Amino acid sequence: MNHTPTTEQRLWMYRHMVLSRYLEERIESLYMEGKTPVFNMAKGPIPGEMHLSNGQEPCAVGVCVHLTPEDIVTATHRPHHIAVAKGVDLDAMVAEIFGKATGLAGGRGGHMHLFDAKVNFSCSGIIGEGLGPAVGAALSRKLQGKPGVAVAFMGEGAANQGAFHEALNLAAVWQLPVVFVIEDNAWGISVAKQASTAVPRNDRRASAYGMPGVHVADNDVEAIFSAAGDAIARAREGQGPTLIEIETARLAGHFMGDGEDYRPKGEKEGLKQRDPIPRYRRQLLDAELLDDISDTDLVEQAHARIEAAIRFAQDSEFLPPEAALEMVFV
Amino acid sequence: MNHTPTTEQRLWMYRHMVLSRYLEERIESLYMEGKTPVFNMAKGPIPGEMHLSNGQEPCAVGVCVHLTPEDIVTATHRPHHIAVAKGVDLDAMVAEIFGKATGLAGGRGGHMHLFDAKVNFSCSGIIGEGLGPAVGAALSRKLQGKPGVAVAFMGEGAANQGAFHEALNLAAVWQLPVVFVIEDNAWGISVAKQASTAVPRNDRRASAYGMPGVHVADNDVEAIFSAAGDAIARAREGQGPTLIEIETARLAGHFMGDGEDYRPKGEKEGLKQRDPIPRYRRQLLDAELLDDISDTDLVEQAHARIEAAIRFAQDSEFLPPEAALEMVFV
Amino acid sequence: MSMTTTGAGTRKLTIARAMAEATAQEMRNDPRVFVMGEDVGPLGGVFGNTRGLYDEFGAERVRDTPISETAFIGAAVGAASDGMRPIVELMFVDFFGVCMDAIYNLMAKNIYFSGGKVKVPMVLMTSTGGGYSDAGQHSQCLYGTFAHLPGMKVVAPSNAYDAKGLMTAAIRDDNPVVFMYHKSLQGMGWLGTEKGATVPVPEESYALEIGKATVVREGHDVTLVSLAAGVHHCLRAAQALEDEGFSAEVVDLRSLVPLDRETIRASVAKTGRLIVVDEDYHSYGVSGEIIASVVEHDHACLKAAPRRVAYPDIPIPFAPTMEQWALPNADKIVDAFHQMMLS
Amino acid sequence: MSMTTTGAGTRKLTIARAMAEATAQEMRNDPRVFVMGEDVGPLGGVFGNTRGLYDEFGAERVRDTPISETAFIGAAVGAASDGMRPIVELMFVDFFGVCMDAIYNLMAKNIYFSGGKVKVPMVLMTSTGGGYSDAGQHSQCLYGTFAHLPGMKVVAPSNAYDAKGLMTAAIRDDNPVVFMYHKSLQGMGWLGTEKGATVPVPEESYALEIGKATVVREGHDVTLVSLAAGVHHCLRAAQALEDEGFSAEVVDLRSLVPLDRETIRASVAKTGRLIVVDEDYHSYGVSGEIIASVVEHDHACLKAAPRRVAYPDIPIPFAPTMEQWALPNADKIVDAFHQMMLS
Ligand SMILES: Cc1ncc(C[n+]2csc(CCOP(=O)(O)OP(=O)(O)O)c2C)c(N)n1
Ligand SMILES: Cc1ncc(C[n+]2csc(CCOP(=O)(O)OP(=O)(O)O)c2C)c(N)n1
Ligand SMILES: [Mg+2]
Ligand SMILES: [Mg+2]
Repeated sequence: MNHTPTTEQRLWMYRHMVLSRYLEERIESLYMEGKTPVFNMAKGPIPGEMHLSNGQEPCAVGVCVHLTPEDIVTATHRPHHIAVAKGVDLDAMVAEIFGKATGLAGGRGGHMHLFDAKVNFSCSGIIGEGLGPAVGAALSRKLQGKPGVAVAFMGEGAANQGAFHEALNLAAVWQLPVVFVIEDNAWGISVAKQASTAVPRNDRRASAYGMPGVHVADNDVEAIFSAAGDAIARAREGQGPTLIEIETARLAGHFMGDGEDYRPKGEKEGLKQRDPIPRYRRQLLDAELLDDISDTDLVEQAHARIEAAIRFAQDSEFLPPEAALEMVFV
Repeated sequence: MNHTPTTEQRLWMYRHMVLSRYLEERIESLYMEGKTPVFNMAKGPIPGEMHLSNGQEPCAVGVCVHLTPEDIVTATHRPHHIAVAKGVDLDAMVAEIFGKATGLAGGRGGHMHLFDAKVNFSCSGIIGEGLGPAVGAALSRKLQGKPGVAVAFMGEGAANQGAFHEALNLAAVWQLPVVFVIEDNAWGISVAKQASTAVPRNDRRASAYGMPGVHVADNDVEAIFSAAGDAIARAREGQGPTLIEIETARLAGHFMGDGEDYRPKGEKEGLKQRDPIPRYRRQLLDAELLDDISDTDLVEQAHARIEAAIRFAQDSEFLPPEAALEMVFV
Repeated sequence: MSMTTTGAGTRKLTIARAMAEATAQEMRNDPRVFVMGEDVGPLGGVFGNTRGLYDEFGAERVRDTPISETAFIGAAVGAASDGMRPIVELMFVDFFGVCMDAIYNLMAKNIYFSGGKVKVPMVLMTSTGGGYSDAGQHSQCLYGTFAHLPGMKVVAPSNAYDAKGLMTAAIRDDNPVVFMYHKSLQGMGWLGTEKGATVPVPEESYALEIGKATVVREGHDVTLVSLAAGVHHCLRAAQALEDEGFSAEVVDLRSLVPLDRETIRASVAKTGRLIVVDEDYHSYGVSGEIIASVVEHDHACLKAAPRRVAYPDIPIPFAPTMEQWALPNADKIVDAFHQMMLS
Repeated sequence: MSMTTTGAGTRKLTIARAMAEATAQEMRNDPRVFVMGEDVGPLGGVFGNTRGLYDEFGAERVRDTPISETAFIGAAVGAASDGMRPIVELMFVDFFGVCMDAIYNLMAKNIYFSGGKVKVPMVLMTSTGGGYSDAGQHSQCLYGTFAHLPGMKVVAPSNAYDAKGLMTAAIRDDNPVVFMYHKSLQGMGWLGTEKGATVPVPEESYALEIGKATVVREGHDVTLVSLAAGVHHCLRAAQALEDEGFSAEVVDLRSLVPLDRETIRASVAKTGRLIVVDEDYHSYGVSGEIIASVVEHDHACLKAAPRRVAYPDIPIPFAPTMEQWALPNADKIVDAFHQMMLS
């Protein structure tokens, strides 16, 4: 067991939370370019749906800090924080979000379809779709005798999709090195967890597959670190899959443009007051692992890195339109 | 709670087990007509796949004895015992199995697609497909304020299909009057339960939906009666769904023509020695609810009823072939 | 642009509003009608087509579901077979793969399997179409996919008048009807809006017969056949061609199943030229079917080879440059006509 | 009947055996190849196409799965993207509805979504076809359903020689290939056997190029286009027509994606007549696509209206009387030709 992060891990987690958050803040404002005064998804430099992960960074960093590039991650329609933590090439990722030739897929995928084979990262826009592939990647490693753990992220809404059940059962029957991570932000678009889910906590569903189920409360970075560390170590040691549910927070709308009228009054403000990034900053400051100067440094570096990625993306060309016809088959 | 069947219920269950068994024995031999010496599924008076339920009769009678025609049952690709116990019109059912005009669907459905709206029975050839409809029928009753419980039967193999998870969750979230009954015959075609299912017993999966899970061992008619009685009573009282797993036995191959080489040596012989029908007969004889004379009577009546149904089917015509074009839409 | 909106008043509605209005009217008249799906409740549907229903009819009859399409579409079939008339929403047609068994093996076949003794009066509403950079899992039309499989009616209106009439008809139908609404026609500001889809709609309830195509513009030089968003591309192309001195007839299919082959054939018999416009994938879909339906009836009616302006056989790319290039549009239709006249 | 089986020896195999042999040979050569599916292990596949593999390669490489198609097909995609070459079985194509998302949104699109940087070298084997009274959820072909959706190759052999060569090619392909094998051609005694499918097959490994149709019989009065079981109906019809003094050319498509339009067009250019034979549903499928592909290329090449002998747009009935009546067969093809000559 591996309950306490090292200083280096703590700072890594903090840094990647900041990086992810700043990336999203910038995407948020760039996304709105061309979409005012009348919001139209098709307009601006970043058209289409945009699912921000603000508030959910602890889930990404607390898990991915334990992973190497060889480990596999499948993420969701809300992928940025996880991509950042998994080490996806930031330039190519941002360029993909802009749809540019230099993007991960030359602009064919966009924000919901980020594939970086170098760090074994992928995501998809269909709820629960990443679970089977994570199981299969883990099987691949087992068959090849190669190291590697697969982590499948999903929202709490996905835990009611049939794919969840099938994938967890299969991973358990075959005792594969997979960790299933549920980011419980309490909402699936406008539907509250208790209106969609027959149990208050999805970690309880682990027993239906004879696998350990772990719950992490309160979006707590280090508690996530600890739970994920255990689960990933178990997987690496051949002890099979684990299910983790993390109580996290969606600080933005489901996607940009979401009016969020369905949220109870005051909920969002409350969540913002518990924003995990200032919380973790405070924790690190209190522990004297960070001071104002090093924090400012770290934040500035994050900003610089993101600005560079955005510049890279903005300066890149689009593929010629006919490139749409390529890469259907290789 | 309703643990002990009345004498009438006991005899009803025994009679329907006998009726179902005799039906299947007759179907078994009729099915083989035209299929010897070379077995070809397309040949004979009953072509196509044939899934016998010999050995699984306790599941059907122990549950359906609690039901009225208004209650809804959805069954599987192995439906005969359940159809018999639910009171499906025997003449029309056998005629459907023969593909005749007088069949439940004029021969359009066949053995895997038996629909008798009068007793709210249906079945299907796709694993897990009946679960959603059972939930929906239960919802329908709730919305209409009409009485009625829906029972969805499935095999233990179906408990690994995504539909299982989704349907159980939905029934639980909406607290609907549904009972999910798993007939665990230990095999899904050639795949043993332990090779497909991460937990030894599927009733444990009920906790993933916050519903009661009940296990019935040893194909025991009266234990099934008791468990189902409880569950159906709970459903009728608005207390929501229940999951029941019954240890039962597939005394025949998966379908007719199955070589069954995958079965461990002696397994089938062992199961046949525990054939639930002679067992229950013995139990009733011992309890002096039955004697040799009344048993012979009962068996003869069953035979007569089945022979009448078979004669009805055999004497019936086929629909004109062009009728294939009808009933796509009503 | 002459939209045949018989009986229309002057009040214009979007398709989203027209669908919601038809649903509300049926719900008022028939307690068996209810609505299920993801975010159809307080949110009013991601694409606005259940807006207002939750407030009027409450949570029992307008039910938000878990993300469990197999279960709730299967449940709709069970409820429909039990005497209810559910309207169920598959948020994007692109998600059909998680629940197609419930749709095509269950919803579409139970009437047949029961020899007509079980009815399945339900509506499956689903959004189609791209053009706003939602990429390959949120932009498809899949018209051909649904129309190919027997046992379900399939409609896809191009304007609010048809949408209301078809929605009413779909709800009243004892057979399952797949109601495909195109996002760019919904009149949701955030998706852009095809103005031509927002047309006068009578307040009172009315039903349009399912299975009738309509000639939305008459002409004699070429027949443009399309559905949903494609109809508007055709109308724009027809306008452009008129400016060049050609007269294009535009057929709005409205329904894919049943398919009104007579109306198409009659139009092509008149014009002698056929262009099919389809935002669904090119091969093995709507465009092939329409062309085949014409030539198998009369192989000599064509003065030129028929053409299709369809989505290429590629997943839908995110980048707007690529996506817009791949989508059908009026220019491509005009081009296709020019090439037809050259050859 | 002249089957173009270049290089064939004299040893005849069934399609089932040919598929298993190709698989075994690839598994011997390439440790990345493995097999997953329901009952593919000790049972050897319900349709015999994995027979012998479990004994030779063991439970790790020939894996029986739970009845969890979404999970194990999704897992195959994950394994393929991670460097393996899975062969995965969907027992009956009719079950596609429970797992189509994994197939068409995942397997078929990941190459594109990754800009070609992720390969998906996998084979999805699935059985098709009826004729033995297995009713509406176990007898479909669904060729059009799969061929319509971009991103996956689709093959459907009519004989064991092609089956082996296409299976080898499919396994070696870096793209996902859907391998549709028709039950009546498998050579499983209990399903009846189309004798013409069991042909000489070389022992050594060989691959056929995916995407090439083949003229299996030459003729000049009419082109009969089909695939899989339909090819044998066409060959019988051609024989019957020969007895009447007509000469029919038979094109075996072998592959639906890519579709070899050139071979079809060349044949029709020669014969001037076209009949498409398809056991899949009539509308919005293969038959429409083939006809459209011919006339959009040259609307004047036809001497008569093209015809289709396809499955009607109905769920497949159980009763053998109704099913046999609905299925394509040689008589219907001969009839279609007669009507063509009359009109
Ligand atoms: C199979 C499927 N059904 C529905 C959707 C539409 N959809 C996109 S995101 C979403 C909510 C997901 O909720 P959750 O899993 O909790 O993730 P979150 O958005 O909260 O991160 C829904 C319903 C989808 N993409 N895929
Ligand atoms: C979705 C789906 N997958 C696979 C099949 C093929 N199949 C038919 S019966 C069966 C085994 C079912 O096992 P179980 O649920 O235990 O029922 P049993 O046959 O033992 O009664 C399988 C795999 C199917 N009909 N549907
Ligand atoms: Mg959520
Ligand atoms: Mg079983």
